[in-house]
Amino acid sequence: MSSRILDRRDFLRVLGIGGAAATLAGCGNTSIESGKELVMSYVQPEDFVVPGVGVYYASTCTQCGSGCGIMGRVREGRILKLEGNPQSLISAGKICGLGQAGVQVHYNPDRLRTPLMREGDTLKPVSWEKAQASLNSRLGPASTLAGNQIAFLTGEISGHQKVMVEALLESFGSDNHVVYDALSTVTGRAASKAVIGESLPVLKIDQARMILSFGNDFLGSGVSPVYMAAQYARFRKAPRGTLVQIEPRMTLTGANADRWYAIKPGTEGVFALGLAHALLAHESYAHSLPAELEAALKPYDKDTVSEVTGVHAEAIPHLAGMLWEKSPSLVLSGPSAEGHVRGFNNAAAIQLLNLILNNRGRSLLGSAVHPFPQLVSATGSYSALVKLNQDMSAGRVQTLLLVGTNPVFTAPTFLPFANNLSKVPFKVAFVTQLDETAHQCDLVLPLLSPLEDFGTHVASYQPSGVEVQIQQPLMEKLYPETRGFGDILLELVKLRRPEVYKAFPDYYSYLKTAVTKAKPVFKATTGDDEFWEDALRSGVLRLDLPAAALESKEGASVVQVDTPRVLDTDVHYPFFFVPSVRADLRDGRHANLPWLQESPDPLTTVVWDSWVDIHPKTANEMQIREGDILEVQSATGSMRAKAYLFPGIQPDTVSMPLGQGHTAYGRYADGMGVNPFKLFDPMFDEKTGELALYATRVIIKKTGENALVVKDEGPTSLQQNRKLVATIGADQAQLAKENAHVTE
Amino acid sequence: MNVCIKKLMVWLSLWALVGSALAEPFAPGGAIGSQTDDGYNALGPVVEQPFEFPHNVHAGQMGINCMYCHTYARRSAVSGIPRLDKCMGCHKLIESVKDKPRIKKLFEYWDKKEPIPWKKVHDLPDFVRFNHERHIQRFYFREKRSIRETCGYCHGDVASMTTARRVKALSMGWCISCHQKEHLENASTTKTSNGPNDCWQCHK
Amino acid sequence: MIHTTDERDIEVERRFVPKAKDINDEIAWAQINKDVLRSMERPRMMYWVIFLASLALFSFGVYCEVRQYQSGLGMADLENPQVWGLYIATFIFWIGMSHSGTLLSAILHIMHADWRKPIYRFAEAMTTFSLMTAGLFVLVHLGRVWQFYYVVAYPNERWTWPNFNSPLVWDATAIGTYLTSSIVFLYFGMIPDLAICRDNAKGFRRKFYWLLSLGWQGTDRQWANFRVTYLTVACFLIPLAVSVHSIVATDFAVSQQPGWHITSFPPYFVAGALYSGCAAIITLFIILRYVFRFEEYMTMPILDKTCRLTFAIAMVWTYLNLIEYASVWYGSDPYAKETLIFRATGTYAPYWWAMNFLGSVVPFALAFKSLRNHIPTMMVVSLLLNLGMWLERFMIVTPTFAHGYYPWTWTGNWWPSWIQWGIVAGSFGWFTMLFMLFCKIFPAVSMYEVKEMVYHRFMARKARAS
Amino acid sequence: MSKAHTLALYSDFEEAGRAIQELKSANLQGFKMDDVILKSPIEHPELSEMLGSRPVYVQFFTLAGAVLGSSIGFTLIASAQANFLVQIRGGRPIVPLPPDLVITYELFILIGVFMTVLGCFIGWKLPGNRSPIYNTSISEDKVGILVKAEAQTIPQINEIFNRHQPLEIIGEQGR
Amino acid sequence: MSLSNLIKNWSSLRVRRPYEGQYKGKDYKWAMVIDLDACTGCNACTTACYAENNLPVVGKESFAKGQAMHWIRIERYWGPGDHMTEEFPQRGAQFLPMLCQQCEAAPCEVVCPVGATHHTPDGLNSQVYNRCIGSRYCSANCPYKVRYFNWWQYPERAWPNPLELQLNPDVTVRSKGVMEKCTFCVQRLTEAKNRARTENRLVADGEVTTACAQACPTSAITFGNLANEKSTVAKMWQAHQIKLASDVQEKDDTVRGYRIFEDLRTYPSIVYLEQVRDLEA
Repeated sequence: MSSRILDRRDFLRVLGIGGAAATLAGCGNTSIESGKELVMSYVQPEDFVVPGVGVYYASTCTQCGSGCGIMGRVREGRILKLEGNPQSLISAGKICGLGQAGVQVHYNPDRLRTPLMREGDTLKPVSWEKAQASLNSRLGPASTLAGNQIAFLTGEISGHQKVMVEALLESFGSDNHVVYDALSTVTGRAASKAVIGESLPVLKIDQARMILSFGNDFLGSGVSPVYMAAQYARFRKAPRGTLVQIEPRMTLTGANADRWYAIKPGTEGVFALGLAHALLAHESYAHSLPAELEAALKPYDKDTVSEVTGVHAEAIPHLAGMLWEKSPSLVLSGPSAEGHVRGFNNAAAIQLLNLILNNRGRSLLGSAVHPFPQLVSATGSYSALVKLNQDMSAGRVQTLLLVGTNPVFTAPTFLPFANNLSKVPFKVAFVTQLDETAHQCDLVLPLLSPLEDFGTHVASYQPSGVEVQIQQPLMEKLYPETRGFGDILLELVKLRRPEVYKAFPDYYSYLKTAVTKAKPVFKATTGDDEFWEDALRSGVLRLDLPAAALESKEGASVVQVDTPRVLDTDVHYPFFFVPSVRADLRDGRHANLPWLQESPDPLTTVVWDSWVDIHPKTANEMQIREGDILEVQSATGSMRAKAYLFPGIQPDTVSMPLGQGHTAYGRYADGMGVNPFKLFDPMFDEKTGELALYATRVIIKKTGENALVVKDEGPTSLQQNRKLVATIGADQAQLAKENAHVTE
Repeated sequence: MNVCIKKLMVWLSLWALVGSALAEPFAPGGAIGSQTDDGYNALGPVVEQPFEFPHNVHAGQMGINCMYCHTYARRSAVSGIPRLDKCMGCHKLIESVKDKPRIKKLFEYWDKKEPIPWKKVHDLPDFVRFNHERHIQRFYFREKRSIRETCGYCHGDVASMTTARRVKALSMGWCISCHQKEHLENASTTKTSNGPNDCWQCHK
Repeated sequence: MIHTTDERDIEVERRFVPKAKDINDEIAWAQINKDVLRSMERPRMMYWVIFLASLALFSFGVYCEVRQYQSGLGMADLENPQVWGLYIATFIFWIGMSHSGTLLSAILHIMHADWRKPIYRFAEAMTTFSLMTAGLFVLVHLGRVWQFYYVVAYPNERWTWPNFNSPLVWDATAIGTYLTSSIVFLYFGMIPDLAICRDNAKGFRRKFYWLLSLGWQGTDRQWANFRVTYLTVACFLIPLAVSVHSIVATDFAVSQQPGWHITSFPPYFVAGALYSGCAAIITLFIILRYVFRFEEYMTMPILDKTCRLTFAIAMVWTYLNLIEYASVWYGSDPYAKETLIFRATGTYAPYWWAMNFLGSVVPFALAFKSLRNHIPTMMVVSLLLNLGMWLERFMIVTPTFAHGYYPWTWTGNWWPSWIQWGIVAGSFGWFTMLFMLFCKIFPAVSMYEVKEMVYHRFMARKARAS
Repeated sequence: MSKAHTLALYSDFEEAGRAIQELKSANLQGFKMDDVILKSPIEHPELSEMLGSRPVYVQFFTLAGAVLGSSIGFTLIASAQANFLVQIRGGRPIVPLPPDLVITYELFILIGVFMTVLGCFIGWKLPGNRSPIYNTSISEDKVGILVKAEAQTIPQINEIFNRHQPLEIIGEQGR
Repeated sequence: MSLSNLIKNWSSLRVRRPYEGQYKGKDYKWAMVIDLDACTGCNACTTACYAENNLPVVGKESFAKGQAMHWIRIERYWGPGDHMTEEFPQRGAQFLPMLCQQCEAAPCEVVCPVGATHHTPDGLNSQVYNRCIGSRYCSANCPYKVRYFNWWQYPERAWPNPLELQLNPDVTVRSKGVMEKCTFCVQRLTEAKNRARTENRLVADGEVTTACAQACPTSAITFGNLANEKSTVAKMWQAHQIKLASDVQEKDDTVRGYRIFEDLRTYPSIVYLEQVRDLEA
């Protein structure tokens, strides 16, 4: 099939545009015509190409790090739609909205089509030769760069792209691969690693009888939402599990909970410890903790905890009772619990509950050891960016390469990243579309879209065994002046290390060689070409490995237990500020996709905009109506957005969604809403040094202006006594019987 | 009284004129008046093609089955213009006609690896989705009618044309006139059925 | 000689209606011709003011429609579920307005109500032109107006037919029938007058009237056929008018939406139609009387009668309106009741209360003779009544969309865009323009019927004197 | 035996009536009551009656139109609904009676009106067949009596007219 | 022709639909089941629909005016009544994927003046764009308000080059002034039926599905052929005791299936399964 791929590219080139012209005419030609339109014809197509019939190709979604297998429907050389790949364990034939919108990355009208080079203040289009020459002169054999003078700033990255990034750095003797993630989960992972023994353990959601989640949005913006959603669907089948969510602002997962509690931001740890204290009252759990820890939990009685957290006091014994009864359970910590100064401790306290409830080995498993550690996804963090920022500020970085990240947009105000970036003499951005960071670079190279490029990926969360996901082009490239990320890096590495890489004419052959070399690991007995073709056809290489055991040295001892203390009220900044992360826009990198902009936020149904969530009770006290433009001011900055009255939020808290507020990210993103990243106060987790995203405090001021909130919801958000969504009690529904009837 | 009738006739013919003028925009693809015994005959315009493909030679003299070249007709909604390498497959080997201007032109396209910009002759409105596969499967494969009859019902006697020309109105009423006929379900039965009468078969 | 029956009639009339005479019965026939023909030549300055103003308004409407046609109905700020907006409301308004023309010309003709004679002609013209205006709204409202002929049932090359189930097709048939019948009725009743015009015109106008008068010479045979035909068409027109507005009512009543699915809608609509039409007749009466110097013919007693008729119909409408509320309130459909409460208390409550006030309270001004005889007051009152009736139609269409079955798509405070208002205003311009043109080209007062009226009174008086 | 016309104009119906009465009783040669035509600015049924029975057939056209309209209307609609492109609408039969009756009703009226007016035009003998003598004052306030008779009888008729103070007597050659 | 047809088939032309057993022995009756307990409100179906059916992105201004074009929309409710009884939505939100219910007695079909929307033999409520004149009566009469009108000439603005290359050639791009709505992805159904007919068989259960059902990460949407009693959808309809042609269902309290606005006698083809909540939590 290797030759076929190339041939396919060939015929695609011939066809690409002709087919499309016919579609749009759907509103033009309304009568019988002869001789007005051209009819498509092929020169030398593959036998399986039949005009008018769609063909599916497997690939991998790169919209987030979940690594879902996808299938693209290709017709007449155009990729039309993405579906989930049933052969992929992660997507299991399903796909989320964000993944669907992958085609709009590819067809985006604001795609960068030629290389850009800085001339004075502006970026001017240049030819590839010129861009390549500039790149070669800086990074070629004649380069004087040495060691960490060259740095590569990436977002989450895995597979052979990661290998190429590191190979390039290595050829300079640099290990300055900075992985930055604005929404990093480092704190939670660290706590999990410490308490449970694995930073990202395998969650057997479908096995749990009860899930207690502290702000973990596993159905929405969490890790691998498509896989989690399928697990959740099974969790809801008989015997139906119970989901309880505790968080300051309702997430999509919270909206699906059987019981939702609003909690004061940052007090999740206190609540968890209170719950631990209550759990220990049961004889079966009585001595599951070290005695001194158990003793330290004494002050965490339900009334104190209730006072600190703002959650009703009876919630704790009630939850404890349920957890005793419904076993195995699963306790999850999430970003809203972790993004605080004592975020690590919050997360650790939450994980402590898993220890008490003895969930390890039942609903919490260790993940398999990956046979190709070099391919494994590199986890991003905020502290990495801080370090890079210091290096840049000190002039230690001479050349910075950027891909898959937009720190100028996501870095908080107090981190003068944009300033320090200008101190780097040579900055190269690899992008499919210009963003705020690329605008500040010296050389911007247009990449092939993920649907035009080859690649391999390893999911950041691998539910069982190990997989390598294969990404292959679903379409001939749209713009001749774009190149694959792997190809560009390979060209550079070839210049530096010709002896190793000269055998590979392009990234494709490199990839093919690398993948086929791994054949023995996957216990394949077929020939190389056949193995490669099979891999492309199924889109995934899979190896079943047993789950590793979960062990941790420190365990419960990590948790610090202080005397519970009611949070101070800040007179200047009376409100807690929690950002909300939308499953589709994430940190803002997808704000350029029109489908996602027009896809209503599931909870508020707002589109194309930013807004301020405020509890109706608070709004009433402050006489705020929906659409009133509020000024949200933190110690760091202030911004304006429309008020949205949202009952799913703790009354002392306001929230704004991340991802909007772009200024240079194409027509669909620019000017839509505001960017709350610029509101964050310099608060850091005391253990990991990560930015505490949920710890900022703000004051709300009315500006006296009012504007229409653009949303799908009408003037009412209630069913008005119509039987639209009926609800039935879990004890009354007979899910098992239903299921039996259908499967019989 | 004769005067009356005469006046009446004048009035009526005047109104008929006005009526037909008004009816013109209502009748794309041929008015109802233009019927012949096999349906609605409405000769389309002559379409200038890149070069004059002789259907009469291929389908007529040689008797090549339509689906030899229009291969997709039996498995896709579109019948498809034959791919260039299909033309070349034969013409590379036919020395006798190699110097003819049309064949030279064919070779030029092949050498450039460019598709020939054929013009559509049977171009239905964009909201109409005619499916070749269904008709070929039904009438050629199942009912075992001859290929010339099957294709020719809509495309006319292509074997007598050089470049194809539209000979049927292809109006909706014409489609329905055939759909409402009773057709044999297959060659070995007397059971009949008619075409679908569901709008969504063709418009969606 | 043969006036004995008339004499008895007059006796009866004198006993019960002893007051002002409808018309000065000493007015000479030649004078009638002269007065009416003069109106077609030299109206007051006001005529041109009104005509130009309505032309300007109409041009603005055309401008709005062109913008909407080019960009799509989004220009009108229509949305899901507010899909109809002012267009359908105003459509019903104009259809309704057409009905009183038929009331005056057909029903009162059959009942031999003499006082209708000087005013029925313009009322009938009003019927025709308001129907044309209503038809315009159907077109303005369509998303693809260039395909409007799909609604018409005619054999075509697509072999398709319209959907005869749809009240809109009933509408199209009914309005088409009504419009053609009205034009026929209007024209037919005008033939003797056109002959008068022909006899008094010169040049191309003579040719024009000659053609239209179809050789009318007032022969006994012509009169006999004319009388029977006119009466028959009038008989046809009465049920037709009732059916037309009932069918318009079924646009709503046959649908399933709360606030529309109401049994009493057809009579309610018919009453509303007569009501707004009568109010419009008062308005036009006052305008024509001034503009064309028709004081001799459009006399105060006739205005008085018209006002009393309007008052009676207003009370019928009020009753049916209350019946609608009551049947919804005591009915078993919670959604319809909810919609009613929404009307009275929701976003559009001010308009709802205004409509009820204007429709049911303001007409009491017509109950006072002193007010009835005060022309400026009547002008204002008649305009207010029509505003009320327009609001009624607005209140039928908009709140049901704003607060229907499906709560998710309720609208908070939907308001039409200026394009819609422009087109609505333009429709008033179009109507007034056509109407004014008509009055200029055709006799707005039926000369031969006024002659009949004068003749009968004169003869009766003579008989009494002898 | 050539026929000629004469028209007498009177200022009111009473005089005209007396003139007709006398014409009727005069029993002249070469003249029939059927050839007397009354022309008036308004209708005067009593006077017309004196001219004898002149039946009006419009009603029959009306009846025919109404019957035709309703029967053809229903048949056309129902058979249009029953054509090959059967348009199924959920919740209704393919040929639903209430809607069809509504449209039938409208067609009944439409064709009825048209036929009535057509009947009237036929009664007027349109187009053409206009009487040769006319005076514009008839449309104003005069009553005219037009008589068609043998040319030699015309003076006698005019004599009768003259007895009743006609305003004017107009012959075919003008006054 | 038509007249003889009328006389010959009078009794069948007078049959009122729907009736019990209407699809017995028929090849297809497409239907759907949406499990509201599985639906998480993630909007994947909405985006899938945009991709499959050439739905235009209308932009912020048009969306603000209520001119959005989502054939399937996810509604989020905070409670059943007309006011919130609790301070917080303690039981989470109620998400409702609302799309055309493909009613058997669809209010929209009856009122369309030109017959642009009618019932197909497969039990779908069709919408023929090229027949539509844009009277919007169908939308006015739709109790679910799931019909969407092309208020603007979207082809001119919704797909700037090269976004138009993504358009599905099997689905007409709608111009201004026509109504559109969910079609149950009829282009997929036609393709599957076409394939099956060529192979002389019926479409198998699971062979074809709608874009929303295919995307749904929790498989909350089940699509299939109700005329085939062995299909998953038919079994689910049976399990939830829903009869297509009745407006009052006789069923057990524990059964979750219901159809929205059943009392309006629209006979929808979509059965929703009640949301389950652990009320003891």
